[in-house]
Amino acid sequence: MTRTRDRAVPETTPRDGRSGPDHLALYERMLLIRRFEERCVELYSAGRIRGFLHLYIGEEAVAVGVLDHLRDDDAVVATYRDHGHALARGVPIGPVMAEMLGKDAGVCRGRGGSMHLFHAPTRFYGGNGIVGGGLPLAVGLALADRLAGRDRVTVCFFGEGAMAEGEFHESMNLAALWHLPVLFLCENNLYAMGTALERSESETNLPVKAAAYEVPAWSCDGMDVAAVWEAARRAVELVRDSGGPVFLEAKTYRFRAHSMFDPDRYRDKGEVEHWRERDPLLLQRTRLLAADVPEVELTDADTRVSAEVDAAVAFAEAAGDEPVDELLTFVTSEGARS
Amino acid sequence: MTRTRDRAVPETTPRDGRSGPDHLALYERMLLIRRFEERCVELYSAGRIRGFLHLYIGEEAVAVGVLDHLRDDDAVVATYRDHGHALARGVPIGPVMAEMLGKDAGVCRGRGGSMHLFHAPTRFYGGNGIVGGGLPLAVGLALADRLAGRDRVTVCFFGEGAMAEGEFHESMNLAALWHLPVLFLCENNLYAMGTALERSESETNLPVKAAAYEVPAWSCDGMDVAAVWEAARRAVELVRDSGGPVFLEAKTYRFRAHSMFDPDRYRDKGEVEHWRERDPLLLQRTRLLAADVPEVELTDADTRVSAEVDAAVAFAEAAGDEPVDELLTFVTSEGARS
Amino acid sequence: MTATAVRETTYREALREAMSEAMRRDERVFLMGEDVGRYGGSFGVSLGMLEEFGEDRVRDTPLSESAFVGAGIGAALGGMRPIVEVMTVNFAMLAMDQVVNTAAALLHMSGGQFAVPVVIRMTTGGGRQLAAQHSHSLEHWFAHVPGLRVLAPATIEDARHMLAPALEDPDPVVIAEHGSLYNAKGTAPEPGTVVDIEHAAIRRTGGDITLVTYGGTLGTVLDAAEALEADGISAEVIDLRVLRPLDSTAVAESVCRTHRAVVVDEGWRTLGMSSEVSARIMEDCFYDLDAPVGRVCTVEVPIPYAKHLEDAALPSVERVVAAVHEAVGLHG
Amino acid sequence: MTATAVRETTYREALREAMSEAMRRDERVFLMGEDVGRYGGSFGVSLGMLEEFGEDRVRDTPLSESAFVGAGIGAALGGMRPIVEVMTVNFAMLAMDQVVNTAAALLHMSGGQFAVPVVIRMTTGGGRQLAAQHSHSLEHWFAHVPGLRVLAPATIEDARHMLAPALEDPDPVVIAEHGSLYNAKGTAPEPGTVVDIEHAAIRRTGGDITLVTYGGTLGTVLDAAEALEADGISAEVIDLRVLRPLDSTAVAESVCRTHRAVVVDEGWRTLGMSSEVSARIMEDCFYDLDAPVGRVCTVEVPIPYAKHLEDAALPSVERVVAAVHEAVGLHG
Ligand SMILES: Cc1ncc(C[n+]2csc(CCOP(=O)(O)OP(=O)(O)O)c2C)c(N)n1
Ligand SMILES: Cc1ncc(C[n+]2csc(CCOP(=O)(O)OP(=O)(O)O)c2C)c(N)n1
Ligand SMILES: [Mg+2]
Ligand SMILES: [Mg+2]
Repeated sequence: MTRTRDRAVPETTPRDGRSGPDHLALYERMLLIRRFEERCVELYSAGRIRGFLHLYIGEEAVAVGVLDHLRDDDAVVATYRDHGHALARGVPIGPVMAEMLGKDAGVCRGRGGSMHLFHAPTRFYGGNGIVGGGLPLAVGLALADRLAGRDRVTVCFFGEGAMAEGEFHESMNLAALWHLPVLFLCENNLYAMGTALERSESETNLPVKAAAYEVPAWSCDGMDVAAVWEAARRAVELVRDSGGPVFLEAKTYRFRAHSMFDPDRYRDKGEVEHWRERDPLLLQRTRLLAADVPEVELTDADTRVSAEVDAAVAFAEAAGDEPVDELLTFVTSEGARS
Repeated sequence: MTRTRDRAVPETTPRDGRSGPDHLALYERMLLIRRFEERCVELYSAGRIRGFLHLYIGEEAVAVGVLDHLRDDDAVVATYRDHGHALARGVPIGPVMAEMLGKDAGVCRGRGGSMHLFHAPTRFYGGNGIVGGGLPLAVGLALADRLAGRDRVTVCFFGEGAMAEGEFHESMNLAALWHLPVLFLCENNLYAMGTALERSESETNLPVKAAAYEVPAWSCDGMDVAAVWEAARRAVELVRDSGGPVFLEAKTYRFRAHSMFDPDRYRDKGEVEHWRERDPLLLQRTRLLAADVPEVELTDADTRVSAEVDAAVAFAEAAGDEPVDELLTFVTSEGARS
Repeated sequence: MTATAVRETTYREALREAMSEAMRRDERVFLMGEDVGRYGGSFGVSLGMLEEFGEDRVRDTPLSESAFVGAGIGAALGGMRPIVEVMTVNFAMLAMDQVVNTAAALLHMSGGQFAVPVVIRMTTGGGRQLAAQHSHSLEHWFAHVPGLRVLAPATIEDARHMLAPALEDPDPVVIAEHGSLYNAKGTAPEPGTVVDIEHAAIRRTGGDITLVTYGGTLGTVLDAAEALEADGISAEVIDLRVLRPLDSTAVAESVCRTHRAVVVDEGWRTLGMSSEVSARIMEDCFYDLDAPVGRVCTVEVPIPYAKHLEDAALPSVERVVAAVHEAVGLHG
Repeated sequence: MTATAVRETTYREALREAMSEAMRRDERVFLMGEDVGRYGGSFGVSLGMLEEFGEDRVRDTPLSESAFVGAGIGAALGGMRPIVEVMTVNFAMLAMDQVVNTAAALLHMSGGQFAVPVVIRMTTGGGRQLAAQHSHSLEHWFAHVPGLRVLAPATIEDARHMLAPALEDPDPVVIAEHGSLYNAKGTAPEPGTVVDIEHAAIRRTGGDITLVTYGGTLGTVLDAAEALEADGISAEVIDLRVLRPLDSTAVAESVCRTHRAVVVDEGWRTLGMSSEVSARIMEDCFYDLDAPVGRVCTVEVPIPYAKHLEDAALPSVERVVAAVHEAVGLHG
């Protein structure tokens, strides 16, 4: 964990009494995301999923490690690469898969698709197709909490590419200036589509950028779910206790192309292979086995997860289409209005 | 001069062989701006100037101290508070005054007015009414120089309030990433309209913000023209030599309200009085007298300047209006086109 | 002065009263924007409100249009009822993405889960010699976008009473206030006045031609109607009031009666409000029209500073009168 | 294959050839935008150009739409001829201020001193299940703004040959390329082909009705015209090509001949391209019109992801045919 600013990050044990993460549970959650997305690739190839599909494969440790620390009443803002965040947040997998297929049983009735998962019961605010677009939203959610005197936390995920957008700057400044409880969670996977970090930012040490807003900022190994879990625990606690923002960078990597349309010409095969050696599932599996967790428990987890994904696909496939005559419903709250 | 980053700012004597500024010339140029704007206030009260009028009074040392270092082929980008920059750059005063009055002899034929002074012969690119709007423009001008292999410098003036805009962030990053010859010149007069710096920025040490882009950054006393001159000399030389950007903060103050519409309710009278004691004209006058410059030279300067302003007003008043049937000229280069 | 006595007020004060009333009534309502607090609002609209409501609820923002508009949207999602002031429509372009891609789209895109009850106010229009960058009339860009409601109060009554229903609207509402109206004086509306944010209003009845307008050009059009009276032409004047959803019914009802129409607005002609109104009249009243619908808009030029050039660019009584003469003269 | 042999190409390749040719011919021309270099362009348009021209002239930018569009404007002022790619019109909203307040206004505002020869390319439109935020058709917002020229190449020929005159234009030009056209196949234009960027084109002649469209819906409209032939209706199809300045003359000439018109575009109906075209037809052809001008546009809804819903939202052959039937049936 690279600390950037000389700030008091409490070196405490978890507030909720847990002495550490439930490593097997984290493993299983990551596996669920992995299997879910592998199935999405199949469904995409079969033409069942269309449009843009941005896979989170390789980055699972981030969403899982971070979101384990949220309370039910906390909020999450994600990006178009949002399946991992949705599943880690506990958005029900069946309706998520139905959304991927554009079905009426989808979390958004099939209107949002892969990039726009929303789920009010878990306070999951998307799913945003505009890079950086979710940042001001997170600031506003936190502002509402501040004004209402609530100690809720809003976690906002974004890629390192988004940090070049003006909205990153404006949002960091607002959150810091108004001391709002936002966890800015940068998933630094080194590329924004085909643009490597060093071609996107003059300062590639990202916490330095956040610290320039007087926001406490540090980094963690985003491939190791335990490292993420620990870094995020402190971050979430600091946000909740101080009521102010924190910036956490998770250094991670996407194993797949940017989207299904991306021929992935800009990365070296060797680089990808190198990172695959640090596959978060592999690392966690190794950790579990080293801690004498019987292999069968891992196999069981895989079985459970596969069954869950199967059920989700079955649920989604069985679902209907939203009737076309509901196209105009919810353009406004009163329904159709021209 | 507060240095922020540990960078090699050359501690050299001026490249052009000058051992130091011509203090009397700087004084006279500041005085010209002061008298010009005092006359503008009168003309505004008389209804001869309309719209927004943003006065530079109190900040004269900045434009004068900085622009003394530019070559003819360098470029300037300013803000709506641009009379000082235009005059310090050498935009002819008559056509500037004519522009204030909306006359056809104005630098922009009376179409731009106070906020939009432009002048191609001196490469003076405005005059921008959108806070932060000139920053990307400056980056682009510098990019053109880089691509053409020219060693020109582009100076971009903006207020501390503009630093909250996303465009500041995007522009700093681009200039640093592409190593472009822009001098980012922040005129920190502590207020953006009625918003004090500490209500606008979480980090009020402004060079720290610039340094987060890996841009060399420092501050100077913006009330002392000699301090500005020296700080800007190094900044301009560094930009020209390195080909990359520099950020310079001039700590200054506006003695008048934000614009003629501003009742100036948000500032303490005492604060304004305190700053008036450091009036750049007063400081420079004191310096000159202390250096045994005969008082008559200062009086002569005032006489010359007043005559220049009188002549400008006479020129402007004598000028005609652009014919209404030319309204559509220059909407596009081919002239009127609907 | 008793409660029922006639009271003079201004458009500016009416807006302020509306905001103050809303904030007294509902603690979820707050105001934020550049210089709404200590400065008192760049056009003085919120003067004194900081003192009454404190800096949490009259919140000065940095110059960060995209982020504070987005924060308003987020705060609305978080249960508040924000009034976001974007100073002027000129700067609202910087926040366009948040309004279009988040505020307007969220409810539908989320399948009905997330409504965004935010109110976004801004000054619009020219006429004060503020030159090209500060004189835009772009409120019709918002009126293009499904999911938004766009209001243009042209009267003191609307300035005073459109805000309450706008805040009650569960969806995003954009309010465009023409800058030259702030000093408009008039009688304060009766207490208890209620206005809707659905319908256009007939501001003057007439039988020969329908003049359709809104916001800053209502005064120009009423003056033109007055002048036309002298020529024996009786003009009906419709104030659209609501730019989205457009009350085509009111327009059609009038035009089908008068058989002629001229649309007046301060935007550029091509693809401005007048083009839509004209197209709708064509659709709704084709067989009742005696002449093509006329349009009087701002000349297609970045609005110049010089007064004589700005005057030449903006819609004027003379140009409205001339357009009416043309419409009436043709097959009259 | 000899130089004169018929050569197959795609819209995408045509754009690439146009850019490469321009860059070979004029060293002031360079391309910049998100992922134009190493990625090869988000839609593959600039694939291979980095290799030929190097990273200075095929310049990948960070995600900073406002700054790099503004930098393009600045570079144009500095003597270059930049082609700025903004990936899609959806993200162009973030750069709107630079385009409207600087690129479009500078020449006039500076009294003729500073022309801005920048070309800004972007993908537009829906139809690929990209949902609400990635399916906008907002090119008409640019077409509203004096000082800009706005092009919408709908054919391979225009994709190949509109760029050269756009780069020769001393003023800012926006080019909107419909995303569903990139894969369109066809014959490469003859070498030496020159197209103008002033006029609309008649893509199909007919005598019963004029169908006006542009860009992504040209194919739909041509298909509809084909289908109408079977019903005995002969439709003329006009491709606007240039959205600003609008070639009203070509439209009027046709409509005055056919007496009927339907305008088709993929924007939302209210305040979209069709409203202006309809209003102009009213102005130019009122006495020649036999029926009100019809409009077929995208249903006013944030475009949904699900295919059946997206299909229902977008203009279709069926809806065009129905609108024509209505126009022809009425007082036919
Ligand atoms: C404002 C905006 N510009 C461009 C795009 C196109 N785009 C989509 S994702 C992406 C890369 C974003 O990279 P990063 O923020 O690092 O996230 P990652 O995809 O790596 O998770 C780009 C350029 C967009 N969606 N929004
Ligand atoms: C984008 C934008 N937002 C708001 C405004 C209104 N405005 C004009 S000047 C100003 C304050 C700018 O302050 P600063 O950058 O510090 O410059 P100063 O006026 O102090 O020189 C504001 C808010 C504007 N012109 N442009
Ligand atoms: Mg990334
Ligand atoms: Mg300031």
